[in-house]
Amino acid sequence: MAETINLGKALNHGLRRSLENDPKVVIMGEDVGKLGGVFRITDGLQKDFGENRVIDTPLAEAGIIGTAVGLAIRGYRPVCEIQFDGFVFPAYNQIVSQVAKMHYRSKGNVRLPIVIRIPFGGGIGAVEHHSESPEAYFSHTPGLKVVTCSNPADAYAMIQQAIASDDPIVFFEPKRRYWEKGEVDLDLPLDGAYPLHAARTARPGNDATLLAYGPMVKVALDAAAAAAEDGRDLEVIDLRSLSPIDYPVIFDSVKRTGRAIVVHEAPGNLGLGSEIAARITEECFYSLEAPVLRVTGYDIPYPAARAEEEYLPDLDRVLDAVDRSFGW
Amino acid sequence: MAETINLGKALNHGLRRSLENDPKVVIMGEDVGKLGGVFRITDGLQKDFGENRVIDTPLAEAGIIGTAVGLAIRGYRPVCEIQFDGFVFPAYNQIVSQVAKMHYRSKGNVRLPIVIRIPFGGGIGAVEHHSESPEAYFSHTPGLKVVTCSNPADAYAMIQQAIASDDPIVFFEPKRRYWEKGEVDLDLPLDGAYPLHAARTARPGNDATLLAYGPMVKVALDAAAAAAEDGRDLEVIDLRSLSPIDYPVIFDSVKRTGRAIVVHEAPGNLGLGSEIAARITEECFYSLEAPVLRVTGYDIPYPAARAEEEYLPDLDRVLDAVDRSFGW
Amino acid sequence: MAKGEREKAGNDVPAGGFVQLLTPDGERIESATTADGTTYTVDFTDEEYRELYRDLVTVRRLDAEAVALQRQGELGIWASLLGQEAAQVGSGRALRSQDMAFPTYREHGVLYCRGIDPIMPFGLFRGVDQGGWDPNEFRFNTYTIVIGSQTLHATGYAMGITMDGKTGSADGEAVIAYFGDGATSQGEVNESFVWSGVFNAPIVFFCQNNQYAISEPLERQTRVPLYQRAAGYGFPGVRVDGNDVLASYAVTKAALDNARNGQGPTLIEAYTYRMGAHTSSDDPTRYRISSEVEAWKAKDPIARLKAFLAKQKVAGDDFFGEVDDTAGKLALDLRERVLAMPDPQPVAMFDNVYPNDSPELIKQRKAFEDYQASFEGSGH
Amino acid sequence: MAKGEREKAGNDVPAGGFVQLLTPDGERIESATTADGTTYTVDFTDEEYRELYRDLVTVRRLDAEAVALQRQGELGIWASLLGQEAAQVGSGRALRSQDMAFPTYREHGVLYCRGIDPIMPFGLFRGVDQGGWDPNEFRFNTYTIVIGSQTLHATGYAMGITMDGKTGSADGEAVIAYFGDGATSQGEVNESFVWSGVFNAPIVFFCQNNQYAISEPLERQTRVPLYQRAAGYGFPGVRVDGNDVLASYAVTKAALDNARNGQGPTLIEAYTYRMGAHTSSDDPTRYRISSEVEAWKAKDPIARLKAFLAKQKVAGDDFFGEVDDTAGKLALDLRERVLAMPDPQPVAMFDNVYPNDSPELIKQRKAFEDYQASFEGSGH
Ligand SMILES: Cc1ncc(C[n+]2csc(CCOP(=O)(O)OP(=O)(O)O)c2C)c(N)n1
Ligand SMILES: Cc1ncc(C[n+]2csc(CCOP(=O)(O)OP(=O)(O)O)c2C)c(N)n1
Ligand SMILES: [Mg+2]
Ligand SMILES: [Mg+2]
Repeated sequence: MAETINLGKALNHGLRRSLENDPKVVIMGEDVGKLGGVFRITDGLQKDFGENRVIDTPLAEAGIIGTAVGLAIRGYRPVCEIQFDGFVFPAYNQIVSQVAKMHYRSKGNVRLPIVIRIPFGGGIGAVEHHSESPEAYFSHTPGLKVVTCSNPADAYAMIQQAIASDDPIVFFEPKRRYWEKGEVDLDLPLDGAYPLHAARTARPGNDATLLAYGPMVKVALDAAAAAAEDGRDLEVIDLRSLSPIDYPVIFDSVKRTGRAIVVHEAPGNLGLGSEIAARITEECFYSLEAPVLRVTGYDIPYPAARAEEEYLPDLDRVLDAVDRSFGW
Repeated sequence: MAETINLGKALNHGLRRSLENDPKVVIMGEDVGKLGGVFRITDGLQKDFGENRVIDTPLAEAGIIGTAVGLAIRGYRPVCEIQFDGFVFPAYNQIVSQVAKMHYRSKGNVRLPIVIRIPFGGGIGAVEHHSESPEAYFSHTPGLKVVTCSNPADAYAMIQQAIASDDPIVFFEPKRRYWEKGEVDLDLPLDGAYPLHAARTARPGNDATLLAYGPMVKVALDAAAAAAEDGRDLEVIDLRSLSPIDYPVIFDSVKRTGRAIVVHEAPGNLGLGSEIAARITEECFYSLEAPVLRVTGYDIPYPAARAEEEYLPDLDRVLDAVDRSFGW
Repeated sequence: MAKGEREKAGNDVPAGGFVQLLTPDGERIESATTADGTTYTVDFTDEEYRELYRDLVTVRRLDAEAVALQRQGELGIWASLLGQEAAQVGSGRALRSQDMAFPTYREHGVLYCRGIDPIMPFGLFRGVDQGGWDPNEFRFNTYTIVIGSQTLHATGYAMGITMDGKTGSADGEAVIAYFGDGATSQGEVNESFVWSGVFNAPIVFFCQNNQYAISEPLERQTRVPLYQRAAGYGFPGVRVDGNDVLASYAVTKAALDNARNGQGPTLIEAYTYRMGAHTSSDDPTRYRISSEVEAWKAKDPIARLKAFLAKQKVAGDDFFGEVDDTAGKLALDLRERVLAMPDPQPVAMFDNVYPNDSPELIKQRKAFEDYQASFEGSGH
Repeated sequence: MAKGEREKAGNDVPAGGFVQLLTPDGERIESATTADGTTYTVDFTDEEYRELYRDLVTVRRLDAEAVALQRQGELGIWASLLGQEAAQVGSGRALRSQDMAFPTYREHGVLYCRGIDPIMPFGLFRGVDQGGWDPNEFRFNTYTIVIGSQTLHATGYAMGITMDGKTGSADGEAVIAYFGDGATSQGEVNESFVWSGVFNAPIVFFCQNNQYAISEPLERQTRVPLYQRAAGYGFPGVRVDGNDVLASYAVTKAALDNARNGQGPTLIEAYTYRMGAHTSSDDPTRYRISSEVEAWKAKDPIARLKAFLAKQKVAGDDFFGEVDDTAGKLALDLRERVLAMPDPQPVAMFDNVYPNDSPELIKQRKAFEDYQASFEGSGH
């Protein structure tokens, strides 16, 4: 049954199906129960699955992740909601030193099939701590996998795949895209779904490769559409998985196009673009017509809402980078 | 008065001088008082400056950094010791969302001249959490500055400069070099000291550029010495400042040599090498004879002590990368 | 803990009681004595009573204006203090000029009592800045959004007071740290209790238990009254009727005086209710029933003081009318000034990242300016 | 809280008292009743008394062997339990097979009582691995080094017990979380108190207050007894003589039974002393005086049980000698097996990063193997 729903609702459907399919799946977080989460991603789930499956927790992120670890040792599959990107840090110790390391420490004896859902990124006019892009902190951490979705169909499949995976996964949700709609096949069998850790060519092209993820995929696609009017045929790759990154797809593309531009909201310095640029250069050295360019947030704290439009990568900045690449 | 002392003692002297010069400087942390710290870096300081200047704190890293913020608002200059790299994460929330952002948030009204000292890196045969290299987590964070020293003279000057700076600074100490000796001018006036955020050419050379910091500078210098026997003249740059990075020095060098290899212990994926490689490629695109190569820790949790020798970059791995660069 | 001197607790009194000096129907209780033998009272002049009333009305009126501004799209978000005026004005007025306050994002009433221009936090909520001011100038820290973090800052600041030798006398300095019931679950808040106990810090922890953390009722944070948390850290905890401005004042003043005198920390639980939404983004009808809100309306902090003033003939309709008018004018003035707040210059986002700036950032700022300039005249 | 039934506390009793059933000189106290009216006692057969003695001697002997191995360079580090045997054996033996334990890095005695091969943690301390085993097989989690983190894992696990419907009867399951006095300052530990109270989790918090966190004495963590922390979170706290194996057993057993019966959490403070260094890397002479250590020697947990057994003629020199011999043999066997532990294959460091591995890591592993192979035959 294909339905046109928004990304937030797609996540809600995905969570619901995971709760239905596996009695060990539990959702936990602040306000996820009666309220259904501040973004309503868990709307209606506590009502239908009860307080033991959808747990309103005390206001403590370390507690959410730390108890999720214990629940996972007990055999549960916790799906933890962090209310906003900037509020994940009280849990950072548990995530980096426990969630990421317990499988390694225990020689594989302990599996922690924990999903940490984090609405991330800006563009919603919010106050401090509500618009950050902390993905690099997690991608840099061995033992964690990191994914993000850019559209409703992916959101629906990927959240279920993440929950079904035995790896601990940080699942970044592009909060400003929660309300964007797309067609979703709600009957899609998980086996048939596109692999969780595979990148996807969102738009094929031959002249340059745009690499984006989460909220920036739309920006990249818009830029590619605009460039097409100028006769430039840009390929857009939606990374989907931020750790591991699906490099073969990237290298294939860049070897064809000779140019790559990475787009993300996070500060450029040590953002994902830096690793991707370094890897592309290592693997495609003789194919590159220009250095890999990056269009990113600046190396400043996320600014006040009324300045965010200038902070966030947009179509113009992407096209500017494309121009620079061609002009190299 | 020049003395030959080890790096740990140099830090101790530097801290002492800072305590002497400014009554607002306070040292705080676990076991920093009577014990003088588990590495004895604060040895004797509580005895000489009293319990109000050198404070044994409760066992809580968030508490250490959070109260340091309050002390800084009150006009103090706290120097916080985190006992080991892997124990900084309970304080991560305070560091990333408060220490890094309060100056920005307050439009410059609040200065937080806080130094966070972290012994980092491996090579000492320790158990889990005692050998990590978390510098990228901090370098990626706007609002923080990050430095590290590689030798006693730098240790002595840089710790004083960091304390004197109004910027919040994460100061990484190469713990396995604590016992390595070097000559230190204890009378060195701070004004005359090499700038805190400047990189330094540790060994000039023409054929390729090795970029290293902290504990890996010695490895890079050893590699350069070995390469010299094979007729290869390697330049070694000690980065010293990890945020900001002193790029002009790097670019000058790489434009001359055409080859660069970054060496660090932290996992390669999104380690500092990735940003440095990306930047070098952007700035020196037409000078590069080969992609910037990286010799780093693997993308795994720090392994058991008896495997660390194979995990850590060493002379052979650096020379192997040099060979690969020349063979590109 | 006893509710005033009354033998039996009314149904407005929570199990375990609280300190109350003014009942919901405006009856003045002479003094209230807690289980540990501490007696609280206030001794206000008529003028002082009236000024408290003015404060309450004013902060509610300004808050209402902010709610309206938000609804009209002039603020990105607003966290209303509706219902918590007495807790904020009572504690805020108990502060002495040398004391230092660490607020959350909801302490507009305390801010007002500190004599600070009420427009100050509007930069944050309008999105033109992040609310920055000089904490030391106003002795009022910037708003803190990450739940609980400010309690550690407050503790460190209080440690600094001790280190400066500024406690131990009636002129000593003290700190007050504000936080909510939800915040009591955060590790950092509990660490601030640990530290304050160990260092005997001159601090008052002022917890406004407004019964909710967004949608979550108090039971999600604790199964015993919050004020009882303090004993396990070695300092006293006291619960006060947070809708009673007199009791809130008395309890806070006593705790601050203890702190400034070198007697260390106190935890105050101000038992109150968030009458509005958590913030303008919230829809409380999803998680609480209107009868609960109605019940709390009957305990309104302003109505009871008004009833008391009227009964005691301390003030009459003239005064009440004048207060409303003056508050209304203040609110309109505030509105105008909020609307006039200039949008930030985009390039200013590069300012103040570091006290000493950074060459990398200077380069980025320059590139940004060049890029912006490239659009000039292009109609962009 | 009373010390047994004795009217006056001896000078071995901390202010506030503790539950004691066996005095330092081996005098058996029939039962001990705490201030809240709970009475603790034990009813052991002679054989059970003897086996407790054997446990104490054995875990001390194995620990001593580990200390020796470390000194000889065979271990990277060792965290000795010397002095804490009674707290660990008492609580460890109180666990039922279905219960789950979450240790720190020092619970070798508890591990032994769970029937686990004592060699298990040596992988960690020798540096050949990170001490990994299957927590569910042994109902004993891996050692946790980051202070306090395991208390949240234990709480979550205990929540899972409730969700599985495995509480509410005498056969229910319970969790025990171990941690030290220093750990009580960590935010995460206090959060585990919050959660356990709110969810009425079937958990026993077992704090071994060995008076030190490395060099820092208890006063750096609290100014009131630690067991008092519990009340503020809504569950009971009790202090027990941690050098008394009988009392440690009785108090832990009662708390575990309460938990398994659905009565929620308990905090136990086992008042004891770290007789040795913090770890083999530590030099305690820098921060504590020998007279303090001497005073605690007089409260030795093993000597008192031995004195009791001898006085009661439950055991004699034959038995004591046999226990020593058997423990000694176990220790030598342990030593041999530790020395025989193979070093890890370097390439194994790439294993178990993820349950599902990662293509990037597979590539790195391959490159590593190729690189290693390139040295083969090169004499490297
Ligand atoms: C660390 C953190 N987690 C989550 C949030 C999101 N959040 C904002 S306010 C709030 C509830 C706070 O409740 P309480 O402490 O009772 O204060 P109140 O808003 O009721 O005044 C939450 C969960 C946050 N700001 N910080
Ligand atoms: C988060 C963290 N900070 C610091 C350390 C270093 N450290 C190891 S043990 C210890 C003291 C622990 O004291 P306590 O909790 O009393 O346990 P004990 O060692 O006395 O059994 C410290 C500070 C750590 N392991 N984890
Ligand atoms: Mg609240
Ligand atoms: Mg201890």
